Amino acid sequence: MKKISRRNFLKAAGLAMAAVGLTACGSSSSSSTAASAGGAASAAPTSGPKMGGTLRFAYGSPIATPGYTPRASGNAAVFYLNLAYDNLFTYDVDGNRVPRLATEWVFDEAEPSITWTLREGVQFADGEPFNAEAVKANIEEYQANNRTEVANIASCEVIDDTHIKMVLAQVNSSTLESVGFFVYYMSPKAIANPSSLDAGTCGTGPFQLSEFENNAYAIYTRNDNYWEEGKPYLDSVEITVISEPTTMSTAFQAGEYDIISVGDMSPMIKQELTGAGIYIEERNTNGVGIETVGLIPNSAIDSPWADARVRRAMCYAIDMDAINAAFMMGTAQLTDQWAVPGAVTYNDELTHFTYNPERAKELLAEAGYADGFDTKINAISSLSDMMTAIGNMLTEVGIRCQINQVDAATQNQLMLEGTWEGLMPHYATVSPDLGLYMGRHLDANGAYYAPGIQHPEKEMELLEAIRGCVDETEKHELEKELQAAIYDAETGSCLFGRPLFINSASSFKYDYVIDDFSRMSFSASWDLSGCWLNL
Amino acid sequence: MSEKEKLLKIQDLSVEYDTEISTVYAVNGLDMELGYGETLGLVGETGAGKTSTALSIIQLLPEGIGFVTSGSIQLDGVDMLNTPEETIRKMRGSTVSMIFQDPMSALNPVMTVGAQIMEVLKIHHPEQSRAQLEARVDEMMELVGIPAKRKTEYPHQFSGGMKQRIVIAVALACEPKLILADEPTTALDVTIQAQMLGLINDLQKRLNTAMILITHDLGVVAQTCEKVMVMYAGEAIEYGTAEDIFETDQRHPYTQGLFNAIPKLNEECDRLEAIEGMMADPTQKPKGCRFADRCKYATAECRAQQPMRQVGPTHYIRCRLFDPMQSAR
Amino acid sequence: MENTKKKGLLDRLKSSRVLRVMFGRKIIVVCAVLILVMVLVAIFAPVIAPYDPNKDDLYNVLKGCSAEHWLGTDSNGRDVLSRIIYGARVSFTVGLVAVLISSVIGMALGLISGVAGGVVDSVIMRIMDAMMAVPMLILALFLGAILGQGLFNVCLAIGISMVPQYARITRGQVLSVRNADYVTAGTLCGASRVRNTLVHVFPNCLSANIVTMTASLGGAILAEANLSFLGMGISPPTASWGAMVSGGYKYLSNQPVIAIAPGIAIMIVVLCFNMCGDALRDALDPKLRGTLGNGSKKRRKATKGV
Amino acid sequence: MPNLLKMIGKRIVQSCITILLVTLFVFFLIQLVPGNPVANYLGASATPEQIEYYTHLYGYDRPVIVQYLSWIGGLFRGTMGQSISYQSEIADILLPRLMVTLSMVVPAFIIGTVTGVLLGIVSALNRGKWLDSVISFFANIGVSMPMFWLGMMGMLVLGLRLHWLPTSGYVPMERDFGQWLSHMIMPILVMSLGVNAGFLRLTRSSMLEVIRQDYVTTARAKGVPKNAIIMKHQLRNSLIPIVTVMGSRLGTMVGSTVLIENLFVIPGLGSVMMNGISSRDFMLVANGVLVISIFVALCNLMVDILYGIIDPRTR
Repeated sequence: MKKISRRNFLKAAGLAMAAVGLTACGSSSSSSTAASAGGAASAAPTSGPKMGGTLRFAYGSPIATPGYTPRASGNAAVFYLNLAYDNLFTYDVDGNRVPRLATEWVFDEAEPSITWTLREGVQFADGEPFNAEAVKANIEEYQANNRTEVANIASCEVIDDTHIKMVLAQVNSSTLESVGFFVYYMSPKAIANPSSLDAGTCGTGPFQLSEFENNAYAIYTRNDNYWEEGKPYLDSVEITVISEPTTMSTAFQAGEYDIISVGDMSPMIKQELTGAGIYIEERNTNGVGIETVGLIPNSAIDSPWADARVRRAMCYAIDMDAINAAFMMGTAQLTDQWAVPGAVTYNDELTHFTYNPERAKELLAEAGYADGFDTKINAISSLSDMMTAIGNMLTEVGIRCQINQVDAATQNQLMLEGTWEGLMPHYATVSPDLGLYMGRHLDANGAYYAPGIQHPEKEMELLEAIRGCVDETEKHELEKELQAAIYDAETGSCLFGRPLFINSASSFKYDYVIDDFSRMSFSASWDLSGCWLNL
Repeated sequence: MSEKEKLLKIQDLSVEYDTEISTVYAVNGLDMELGYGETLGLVGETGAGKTSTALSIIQLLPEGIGFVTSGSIQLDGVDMLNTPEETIRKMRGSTVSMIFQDPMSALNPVMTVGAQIMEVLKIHHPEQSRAQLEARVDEMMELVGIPAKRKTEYPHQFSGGMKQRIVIAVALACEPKLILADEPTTALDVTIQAQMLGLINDLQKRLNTAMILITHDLGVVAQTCEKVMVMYAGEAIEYGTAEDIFETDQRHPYTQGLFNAIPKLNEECDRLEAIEGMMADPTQKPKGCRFADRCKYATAECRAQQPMRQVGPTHYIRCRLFDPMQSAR
Repeated sequence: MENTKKKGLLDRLKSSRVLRVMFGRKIIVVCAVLILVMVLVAIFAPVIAPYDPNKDDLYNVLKGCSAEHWLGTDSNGRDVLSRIIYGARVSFTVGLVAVLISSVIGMALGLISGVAGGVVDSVIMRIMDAMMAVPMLILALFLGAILGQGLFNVCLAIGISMVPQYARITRGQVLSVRNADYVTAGTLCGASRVRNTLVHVFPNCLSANIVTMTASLGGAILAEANLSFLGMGISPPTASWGAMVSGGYKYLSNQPVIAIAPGIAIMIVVLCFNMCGDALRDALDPKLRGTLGNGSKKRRKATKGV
Repeated sequence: MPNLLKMIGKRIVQSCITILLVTLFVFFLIQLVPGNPVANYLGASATPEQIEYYTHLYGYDRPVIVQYLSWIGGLFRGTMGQSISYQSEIADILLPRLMVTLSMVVPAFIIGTVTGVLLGIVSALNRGKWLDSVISFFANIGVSMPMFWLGMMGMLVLGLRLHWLPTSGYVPMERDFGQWLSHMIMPILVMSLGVNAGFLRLTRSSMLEVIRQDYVTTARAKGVPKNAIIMKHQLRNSLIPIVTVMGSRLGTMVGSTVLIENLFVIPGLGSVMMNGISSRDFMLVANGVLVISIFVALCNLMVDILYGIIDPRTR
């Protein structure tokens, strides 16, 4: 899972999908609004779905291996994988688990194990049956590829065709999601012959890959073996990879695509598309699998940033309203902790940070930096304008920032090794399971940023407690406690610096594209099985 | 001689060059006459206006830069300055042709030599068949002493002397009435020079072609020319038959200077006598004798315009030292 | 002749054929004046620019052209005109420094190669060949990735990628003068090889290199823009024209002026450098002498003449 | 002719040495680029074990010289190695993309060269007149614009405002030729403009230089008509310096595809190189540079042959 939910390299990768939500209209609750869809789009068509047609889809992120799923990584992959493959369960718009290839599952804390009941009558695209043996083969394939999602599975026991038990190495409340959501099942025949998956797919999804040019385009055609009756409606889907949002929006407006989806679309473009009136923005508001962008100081190396007061000073010095107004047309949803406001893990009782440069100066003086200090902001080019503005704000209070523009790969290297100097953009998946998502960053052994921050005892103890806790309510309380320990404006350790805003991935489509957004959930990826063209 | 018999008649010719930064007065009020079959040596140092004179005769002054600003040129009865370009073009190569100084660059490097001879024939004898023309090419090549089978070769495959032979073949192919030979031997080494002059002279006699031989080498002139004109800074300063120039004690001080600069084997001489000073600034309009600045006989009188004075029956000098009356021998 | 010695430097420059030829053409004068104006603008940017180029105004972003902001404001609410004015500094710096780096290294390598000959020559020239086999932009991209961002690093990346052309030109010139009489004469007089190279050979390589330098000023400015477009340019917030164009690309459909204006600035500067470079080449090239007659003045004579 | 063959042989040997040097150069230089291909591929959440596993899988843990030798060895066995970011054999990635790039570069080059040479001739023949000034002015502007900026302006005007052409994207020729063409017109025109302006200036100055050559005067002295002088004497000689720079111009064009392909979203060599650099896929980049330098060497070879045909002196 680590792989999947982590943003990997380029700008778009992550967010593209992430979140369909939340963004542009600033809907404030994470799970109350129905999934997707601005007005007309969700208005039920008067007649039934029309069969056939080709959907021209411009997508922001490429995938290297659309066929062999254990090698697919990054949020972007979820979009491609959903077209051709299925997972055991998915999340609905409210964040609830919904059966897909599994109809039921039982988590046994005592053993510990998970037992799955599989859907009957499902066939892979090559006609192979989907059964417990197939699941076992896939889990083992993932393990052979060193995937962390399946690392906690000690063994798989096939009970019968439709039942399989996975024995876990240790109790971990996150394993259910890892295995149920992040493993995509390939035909055992294809696994035996992996080269067949180099430029093709063989899964149970609504479409299968028929033509593929890495980082350029992918053409999916209808899977006649698809298990949901009558679906999919489309004959084919042509996906064109366009990583530059301007180019994409330009082409979209010129009518070259029916629907587009990109991670870091500029608010200006969004406003333009929204303003045009003929395009419909799709957004997901369930808050599952979305990402925040923040600014994380390196507190592990000896520098002013090792002092929590300095980190808090930084949080006070940033005027997020101004940033929002300038860079997101005031439409971004803001947050100040590891959650979307309103989410079950969001702690509304802690002291929030406000824009207060005087307080920032006081804190700096307390920490012994009354005259300020020099530091850096490492930014990739897509964020450099915003980082420049933030740098100016920090410089105002005495944290004199120099912008160090690095490319994505260098940034990746820096966060992996924890050797960045000063501040760096921080991408955090803020799905509710803090043990899983924050753990990756907070755990001293966590891969992401972990070597660059301190690991205070209090936070570490809370993290362990959350991981071992299976009771949902109790877990949420612990999670809120952890939020306060880190994000409280008076006492917090501010290990992750300042979360700035929730990333605003967006899709826009023409009104003739109609979809029920089947499986619209994590990272805004739905499978297009319910999509049709009202032409 | 009556007007009719003259092949070339130049009167009061002036040529100017406009460059980016100044105007150069290359030829100033030049008069010249040449009969059919005659050979004239045009002598002078670099920049004296010899080449400009030749180029204005064939009307090939550099376009947009060199202009004839006054005078007239009659060639074979045609007024070269007031005749349509097309007519003049047809005269080039057939009535008048030119041999350039540097055979290395005078031939198109990407055409075979045969084709280059053929080209001039084809233009002026379009009525002839290909075979006839080919035969003529062969003939011309043999005439200048190159085996005809080498006509398919390119210029770079020939030595300098051979190239000049080809240039001569091109110039003579249509048997023109006048050849303008612009220092045809300067770029060649001495042994070949003599050969080449012999060849030109020989062919010229055979075809009864008139020639203007431009050179700064008095020896060459003595060898080949019947008439000599010495030019200095755009003006003719001395004009006469070869004997007038070579076998006389009446010489323009400049001409005398030229002679003094030739080493003589029979005289003890430590050092050659060079002409002091530099040539007059060509960007200034002439006033008076242009040689005055360098002339040891110069007086204030020399600053006035000097006319050509006849000092012998066929001998003219532009210098106040010579009294025209006195010369009537 | 003697008079020239008494004339001041300015007079000699005026009488210098090269300059007179160059500035004999009005368009070149215009270009030179434009360059001069831009250089002055760059130097006096703090005086001229209406605003601080790096001053944010986050509540006033992406405004179109107005009386306060002639070219509008950018994504951070900064004044586009002021940034263009300051951007001239970056462009000229990159142009000059990159050209200086490339010409110094290139000429040194060319001299060594040409004078030393033999193995040294082969090694240097093979390396230059290898560098030339990789398109300049890709080479610069490569070097940019290694060196990282920042003004000097960008200059260095561009400079190094342009080294081979100078090395080749210089070597060619060295070879053509190496055996000239005056060089041989120097050797015969007992001048050391180094001295001989510097005193006799080197000056003869200069004119060809100066032409290349003038021409590649524009090239270096374009290269900086290209690198910026590919995200390997100068770090923000420094105003650079290339970065402004690529930053403005995001707003192409609504506020095209943000991308158009710096692009035009690049075009004008590069155009001026190219024109002057061409004119300088023509003026220095003895083979081209006389082809650029200002015929217009004397057209009347032409009619009479022909 | 045997001379020509000999010269070609010599050139091939020289090119091979150059290409070998390029590979050496690139391979070792690229190690200096900060960043790690495996970490990039796996994303920052990778565990040290995963990184180790993939580093070993791709052989990045071997000494650089061993990696280099095994790469070169692989080339002789017909494999370019595995791309980590594309997860496939590199030849399978690069060759189709090279074709895409060539389908853009070659027409652009031909259009640019032909129009450039023609306009250069027109300009030279009218030198000093208004037509010359107009042509020269536009040629100078053409070489002074940043290519990507020109592309943007094209997108803005032809795509966004006038809707005459698609703004970006690529459709394979074999799928739909009309679509391919409509997507390629703008990139091809933008690329050809740079070449066009360059060749125009070169042709003009080359023509002007040839005009003053003695052999042209000789031809005029022969009475050759003006048009024949232009066609038979001037043009062919003027072409010599033009042919000389063709190879390097083509190389420069291939380089500038990095810009154009990124701007217009064309899956060619330039965009794959850019992806390779940004994902630190060193093997991909090294092979990309190799392909480009081989292409450039081939172009230069063709130029040499063409040169031999046009200029008999080199035969």
